[in-house]
Amino acid sequence: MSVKDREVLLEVKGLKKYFEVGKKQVLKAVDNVSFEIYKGETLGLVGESGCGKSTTGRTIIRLYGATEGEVNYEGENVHGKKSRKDLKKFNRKMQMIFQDPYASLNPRMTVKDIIAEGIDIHGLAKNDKERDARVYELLETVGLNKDHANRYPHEFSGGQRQRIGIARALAVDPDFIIADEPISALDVSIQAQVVNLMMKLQKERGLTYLFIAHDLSMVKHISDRVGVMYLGSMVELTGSDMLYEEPLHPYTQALLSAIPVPDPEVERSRERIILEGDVPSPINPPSGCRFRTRCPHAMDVCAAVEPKWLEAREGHWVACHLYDEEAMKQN
Amino acid sequence: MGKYVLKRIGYMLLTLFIIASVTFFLMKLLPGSPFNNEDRLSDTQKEILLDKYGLNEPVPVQYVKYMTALAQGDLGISFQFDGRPVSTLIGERIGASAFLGMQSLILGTVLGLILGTIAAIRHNSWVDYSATVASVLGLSIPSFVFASLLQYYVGVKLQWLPVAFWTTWEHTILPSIALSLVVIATTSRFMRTEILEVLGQDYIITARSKGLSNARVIVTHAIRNAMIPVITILGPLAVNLITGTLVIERIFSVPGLGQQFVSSIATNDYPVIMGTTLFYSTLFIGVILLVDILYGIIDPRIRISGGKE
Amino acid sequence: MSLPKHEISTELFQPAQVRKENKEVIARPSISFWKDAWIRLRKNKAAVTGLIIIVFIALMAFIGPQMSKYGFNDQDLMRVNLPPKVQGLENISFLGLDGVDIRGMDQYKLKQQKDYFWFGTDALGRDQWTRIWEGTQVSLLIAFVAAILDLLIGITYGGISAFYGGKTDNYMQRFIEILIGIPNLVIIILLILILKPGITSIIIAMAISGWTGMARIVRAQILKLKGQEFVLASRTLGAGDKRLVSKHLIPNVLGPIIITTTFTIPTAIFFEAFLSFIGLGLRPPTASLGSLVNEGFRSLQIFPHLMLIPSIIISLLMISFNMLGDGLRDALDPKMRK
Amino acid sequence: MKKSKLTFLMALTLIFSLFLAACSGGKDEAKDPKPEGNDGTKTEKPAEPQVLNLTEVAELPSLDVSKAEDAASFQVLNNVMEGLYRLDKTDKPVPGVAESHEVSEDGKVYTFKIRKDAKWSNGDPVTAKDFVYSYHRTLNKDSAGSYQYIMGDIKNVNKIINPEDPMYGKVEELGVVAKDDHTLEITLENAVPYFVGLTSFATFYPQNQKFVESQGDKYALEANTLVYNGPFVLSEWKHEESWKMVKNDQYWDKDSVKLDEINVNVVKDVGTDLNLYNTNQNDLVGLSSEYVDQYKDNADFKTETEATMWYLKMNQKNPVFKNVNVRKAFSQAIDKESMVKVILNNGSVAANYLVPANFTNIDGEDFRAKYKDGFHAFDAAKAKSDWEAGLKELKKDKVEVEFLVGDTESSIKLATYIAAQLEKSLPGLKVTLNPQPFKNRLDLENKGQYDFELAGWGPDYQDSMTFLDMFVTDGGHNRMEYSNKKYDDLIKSAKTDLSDLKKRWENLQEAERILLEEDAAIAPLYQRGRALLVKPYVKDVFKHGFGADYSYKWAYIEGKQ
Amino acid sequence: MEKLLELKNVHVSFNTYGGEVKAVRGVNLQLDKGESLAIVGESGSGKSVTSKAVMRLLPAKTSKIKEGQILFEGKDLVKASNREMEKIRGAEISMIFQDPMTSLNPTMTVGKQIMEGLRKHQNMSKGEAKERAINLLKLVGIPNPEVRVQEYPHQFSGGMRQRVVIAIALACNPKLLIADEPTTALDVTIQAQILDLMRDLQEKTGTAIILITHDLGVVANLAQRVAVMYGGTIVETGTVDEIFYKPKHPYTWGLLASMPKLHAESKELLAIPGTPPDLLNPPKGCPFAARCPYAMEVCVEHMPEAYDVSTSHKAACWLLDERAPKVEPPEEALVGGAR
Repeated sequence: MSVKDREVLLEVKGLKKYFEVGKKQVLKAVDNVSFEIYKGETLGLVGESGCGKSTTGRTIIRLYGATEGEVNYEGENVHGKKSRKDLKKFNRKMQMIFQDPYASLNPRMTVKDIIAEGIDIHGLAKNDKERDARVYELLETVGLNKDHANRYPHEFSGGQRQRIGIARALAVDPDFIIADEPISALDVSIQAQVVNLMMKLQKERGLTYLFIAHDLSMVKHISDRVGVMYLGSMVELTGSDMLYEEPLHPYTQALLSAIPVPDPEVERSRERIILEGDVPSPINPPSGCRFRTRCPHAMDVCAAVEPKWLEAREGHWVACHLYDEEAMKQN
Repeated sequence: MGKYVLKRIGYMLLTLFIIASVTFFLMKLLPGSPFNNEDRLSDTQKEILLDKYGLNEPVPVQYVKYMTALAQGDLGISFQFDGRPVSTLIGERIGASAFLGMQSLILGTVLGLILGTIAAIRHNSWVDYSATVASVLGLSIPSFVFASLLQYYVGVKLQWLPVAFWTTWEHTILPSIALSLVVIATTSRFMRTEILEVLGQDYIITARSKGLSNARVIVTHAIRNAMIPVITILGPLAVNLITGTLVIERIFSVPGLGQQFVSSIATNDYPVIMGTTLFYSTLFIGVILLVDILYGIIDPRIRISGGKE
Repeated sequence: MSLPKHEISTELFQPAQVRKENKEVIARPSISFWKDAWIRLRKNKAAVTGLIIIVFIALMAFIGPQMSKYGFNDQDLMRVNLPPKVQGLENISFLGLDGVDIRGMDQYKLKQQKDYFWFGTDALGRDQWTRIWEGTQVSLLIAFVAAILDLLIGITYGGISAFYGGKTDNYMQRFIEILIGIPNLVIIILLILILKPGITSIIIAMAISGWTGMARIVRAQILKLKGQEFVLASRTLGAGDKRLVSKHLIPNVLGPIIITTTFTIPTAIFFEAFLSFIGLGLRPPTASLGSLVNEGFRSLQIFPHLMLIPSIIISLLMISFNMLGDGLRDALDPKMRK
Repeated sequence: MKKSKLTFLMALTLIFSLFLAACSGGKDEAKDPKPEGNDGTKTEKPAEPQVLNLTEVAELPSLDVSKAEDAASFQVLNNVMEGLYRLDKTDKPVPGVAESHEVSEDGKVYTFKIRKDAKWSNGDPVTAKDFVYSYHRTLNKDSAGSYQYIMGDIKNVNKIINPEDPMYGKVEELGVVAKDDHTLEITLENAVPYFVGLTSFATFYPQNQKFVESQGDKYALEANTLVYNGPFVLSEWKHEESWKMVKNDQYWDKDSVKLDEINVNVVKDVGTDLNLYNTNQNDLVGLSSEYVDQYKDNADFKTETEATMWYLKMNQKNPVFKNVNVRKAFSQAIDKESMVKVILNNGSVAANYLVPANFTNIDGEDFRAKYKDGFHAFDAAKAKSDWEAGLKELKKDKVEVEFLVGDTESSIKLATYIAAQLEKSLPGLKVTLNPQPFKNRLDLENKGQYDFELAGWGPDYQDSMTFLDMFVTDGGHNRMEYSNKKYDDLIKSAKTDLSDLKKRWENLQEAERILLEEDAAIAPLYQRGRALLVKPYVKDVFKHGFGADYSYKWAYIEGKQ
Repeated sequence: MEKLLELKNVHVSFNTYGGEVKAVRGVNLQLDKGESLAIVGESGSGKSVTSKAVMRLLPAKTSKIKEGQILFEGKDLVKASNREMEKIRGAEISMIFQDPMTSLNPTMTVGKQIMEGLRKHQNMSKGEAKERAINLLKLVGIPNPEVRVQEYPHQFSGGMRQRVVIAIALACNPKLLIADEPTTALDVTIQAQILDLMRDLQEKTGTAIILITHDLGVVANLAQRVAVMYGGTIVETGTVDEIFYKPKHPYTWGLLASMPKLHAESKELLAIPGTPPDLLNPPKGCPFAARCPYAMEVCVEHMPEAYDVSTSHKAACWLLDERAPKVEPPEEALVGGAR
């Protein structure tokens, strides 16, 4: 599948997001990340907790101001000074689904009001009747019904809440949805419901997703392409099958081998790459390649030079000295 | 940690400066004259006195002078007790107040912690309910009423303990009990909530799963962890005790700072009012700082990483 | 419940008609947060008792004075210091409502009084029934107004501080720290000295020093809420500040605010009593529960009714508010929700 | 259990008091009080410990004779110091440091003979120079003792303390001269009849120059930075807590002094004071009105009448009180008899006059003899008619006034009663109470910022003038814009013309009549009484009408055990 | 094999303000010495409650084991006194919890927390216990154990803490280790480390393990036998191969079908519609009936009993009754390697 010909919807260029966590201490949550998302595709973003994948999502949608870099949506920078009207325009095109089905719905509002919030803000309904009609329609869309409209979030199960969250995002008819770990807090049987729903909606409405998760198997299932993040930077980005079949970055390899597979025989015979130690703190990340402290292939050059973000194979980007001939020579 | 403390001390000085300024100007707004014997003073004598205390100068000049003196640790001279420096007065009185406050704090905290723990362990039993009612009662009986009743029954009727005065340790018992009532009530309520909270924590289940007995789990795991947040209320409590002693001091004739503060208010003794206010504030901020530091020492999570922020 | 397999008829082994909607049916009835909290509160006996007592006392504060023909400042030196005497209960001597004082003398006979004074009379011959309920009125007024002022200032201050965050928050917090650095009692005493003693001054003084607690709670809550996903969600939908505050933040801090308030009110009642004791209370003949306790306090050993009755009312109020507060905390605290 | 506890505590107290006694040693205390009293009232040696336990409501502000200004300090000074004369049981001056005095014919020059055995507690003799030094020190420019004015009868005093006068600060011009060590000559401005009595007042006590100067700033701040010449010495002074007086071995009349020790503890709360009394830790306790009911049947209960008068001061700055009918109405509207009986209940006497009984002239005639019952007694009907007349003149039918009162429990209670009485008798009147702490009340009064006030005055010296000269036009204590030329003239002549004391006496009586009957400038209420409990074993504690409250010089304990 | 633990018809209820929640409704289970059993189920299925019931660690005030027996080496733990339970906990049976961040006392050194159990059960002296603690830390792969034994939990990372928790659990060589979602809170790479460690340790010590999890991957990795729980009941038990390759219960099918397969081509996931039953009012029939695509009238009315599929394999489903129509599992539920 050639992705080159497809239309770029969103372009992230050299995005950085630093947080000040104390005097002169900076947490580099996202450090120089670049990628593109094509119209109609699902880009998965995986990594362990603290790798900056959620921050990336939130920065794209302007919940956080970017420290540096650009986020261009249909060629227009999302960040920088914007009028309220411009912002509202983005708010309609770009929406988000959140992780925690308990915290993402206001416990003091009815489901109807929660879903209708976008309708209210953007004035999408002429009167209450129309508003109700839209809400019921959205409820149907996500597999609930209008009996649920006047209930409060705490009466719903996790999966139902997550669907309400999706309905809320859909209320403004967005083109692009950032799904920030939408299934991590759900039970297995429910995860499939949500993922199926999202895939169905994508098909029906031509949505574009940025799907953030730490569960590589689910990401692989839903995504066209997958980016792997480690400690604030992107280490590998390619088509999801390619990533599984031929992971280039040692971290991706380890990640893939670490995932337990629900197949006893496979598990019995499988050789694992077990990574030593833990993820270092993003406040003082290791010099050079950030993965070098846990990397089985670490070389001298890894400590000295930050690996370049290069296209090692066609459509297969990686940031590792192993695939950088120049760096290998230096070593 | 050191840096953090220094920073806090810096804030403390700034706060004190502002408090000093505010009290100074508040003092200028106070009604009444500072003279002890207004009735019998001639106008000329008043002039002389005003001159003597520098009250004839324009307020900004007085302010600058007061603050300059303050910076050198000079709190001025009392109007009421002619010739006595305010710092000496405070110095003489604080001993009793501090002793009383500390003794009540220790007594109250210990009893409160025990009571709170028992109430929490017997959660929702009659023990818990009666402890709750007792502690709310403790908070709802005005301390002067309680103190008077104690004095009357224990001191006069039973004659177990001295009625008043501040001479031997025996004399300190009744006022301490009277004063510790609020501490017991506050800490026991707080402790109860904290213990209940802690008992719901995972590490308590871990401890149980090791086969430790209930008592042991509570003593070695629950109490210590529950006490850490209790420390935060000890600061304000301690200061409340020292300022709150005034009623108790009055009833038990304790020669303390609270009594003096009240009498300085009654006699418009501005330097003493200001000095005492400042002293109280310093104490207050100091104690809060101390508690924060203590908190850091007791809670290993803060001790190691140095500073909460 | 489960029958032996063979006893189950074969007809039952047919595919069941399961309607699709049924799969999403929620069995429990729909209840809003507040209704749910109310149900929880109602189950808490202590809290309900507290609520009933508070309502009763508040009602009596208004009805009580109407029940007596004497005004709260109607003096008569012919009937001073009468102990309580209640029709019907006068023959049950241990209740102490028989008009006999602690020295065993029937003061009503002695002073030739035919009227019954349910709460007795004071040193100026005033009807304590009227005075105590009017005093309750004043105490409740002070407490409620002080609490409302606390609430308004605290919410505004804490809200602004937390909502805007950053430098604003930093400066506002420094200011609060300074304010907290001055002992409460000292501020109140100084303020009451400057303002004239009276209801207004007490309220102002209490409000000036009391709002910081509320502000801190509101700030902490809003800071916590600000990062909650539902607030973020609203922001991604393009909600403005006004909407965030009114739809998301305020309704969600209401719980802690109500809880704090139920604890503020008794503190205020109590503080007013304390001020009365150190002589910074109200202007007589206006009375509050605190000043009544204080007046009666001196003659505790001889006319105990003068102090005991208002003390009991204060204590009842304190306990009731505390029980109600505890109950509300259980009912409103999301941690307690299942 | 109870008993053993008690014994234990008693033992503890005993040990402790022994310890205290040991600490305060140093001075050679008379272990065996000398038996012979020479006043004839008592000749046997008291067999029991002569210790008197007392309480005081506040710390002593100052024991410096030149600065002392409050009752507690005067009380201590009266017992540890002595002036030329001191007051006896009936407030008659009896010789103190002076053994006798002579008065010149014009009554202006007093020559006092200082007794040779008068000594300071450090052994120095008390000389005439000590008096001169003390007076100079008091009147010095830098000194601003509030009782300077009480020396005003002495020649040049008023000039010396007036900065506008050329003589300002020149204490050497003072009419007090030490003729020799034992002769003191005092020249007066006017021949006032009460001067000898005045020398018993604390401000007139001597001071030991050498000692004062040796102590510098510390003088009179601690028990050991003061030197004494009275019946007792201050042996211990724990600030805000207690002080202790022990018999002065150097005192010239030590044989009359029977008490070995007087312990005074600071107790601010009356309830506590009573509890102490009930546990025998205090031998005398003053009862505030709240406690009178409880103790009036007690065997120890006593009342005393003081010379202090209480009255309503009506500020004529307020047009309402400018009206004489209104003032008269106020004067007659209050049932004072019930008030003293039911509310005060402590020996206070309802008064329709300003000068209390027992102010006698040279011939022993009582000031009250002429107008025994005073003026404008309680008469509700009359009050109402005067009130209506007043309102008519004011063209009002409703009046609201503020009532300035002290903030103590008792004065608030009293004021509440007065206000209710006024409102009851005078229809259309609304009274708002304004309770203020003592100093604020005086400040408001001083600035004329009040409508009417509950005020009191205690005499400074034994002459009705101490009451009457307050209300002259622009007088220092008028502060209510009262002015009556006739009154002013009468007072002025009584002050300056002392040639005919009988006439002066009548003038003063007339002045009081004008003030009260004609002008109803103030509305007298009552002469203050004091209810107290005194242990029956406390004997001969003398109560004084002015100056210090009590003398302990002659007191003793009998029958305690 | 010798029987270590046997649960017979265990019922556990919770009292909430809404009423009685029947969290566990008649669970039968058994475990042999040295065996590892996984209990799989969604949240609320009663798997954690079951395990806590074995340890008798359920809150005494709000919960109750209403009926049934829990036989540990023949002794009924339901009837055991608190004293007896204290002797068993930590020594015979120990437990690991889900969240390593909260399951250690933050104000006590790691060493002390390990030593507590040792001193209680094995009467060790302080020195001995400390030495053993260091050895245990070494055993669970914590570098520098001599130093780290003195440190506080917050000085450890999540993975390291879970190792400490395991060390505590293994301190007294228990016969049974209950691991309640031991890896759920951990990142994938750390999870792999812990799973590795647990397998290693089991081989070394021979301890029986009850693994509670919702992650079928973890089950495949670690368990020998599997029990699938749903709505407070066990719907299917069997060896790991039987459950993964020959599942009989529609819920198990659904569970397997809703997992994406990392190896295989992307197919659509087969989701189980609806939500688990509310145990405040549990259905009187099969708890899964409401969501089951093959539900029959009997399923709604009657709770199915367990049918023996093989000696080791049981499933509680009416479909196994001879009167029921024959149903094949959906294609998506077939785990790749088997066919």
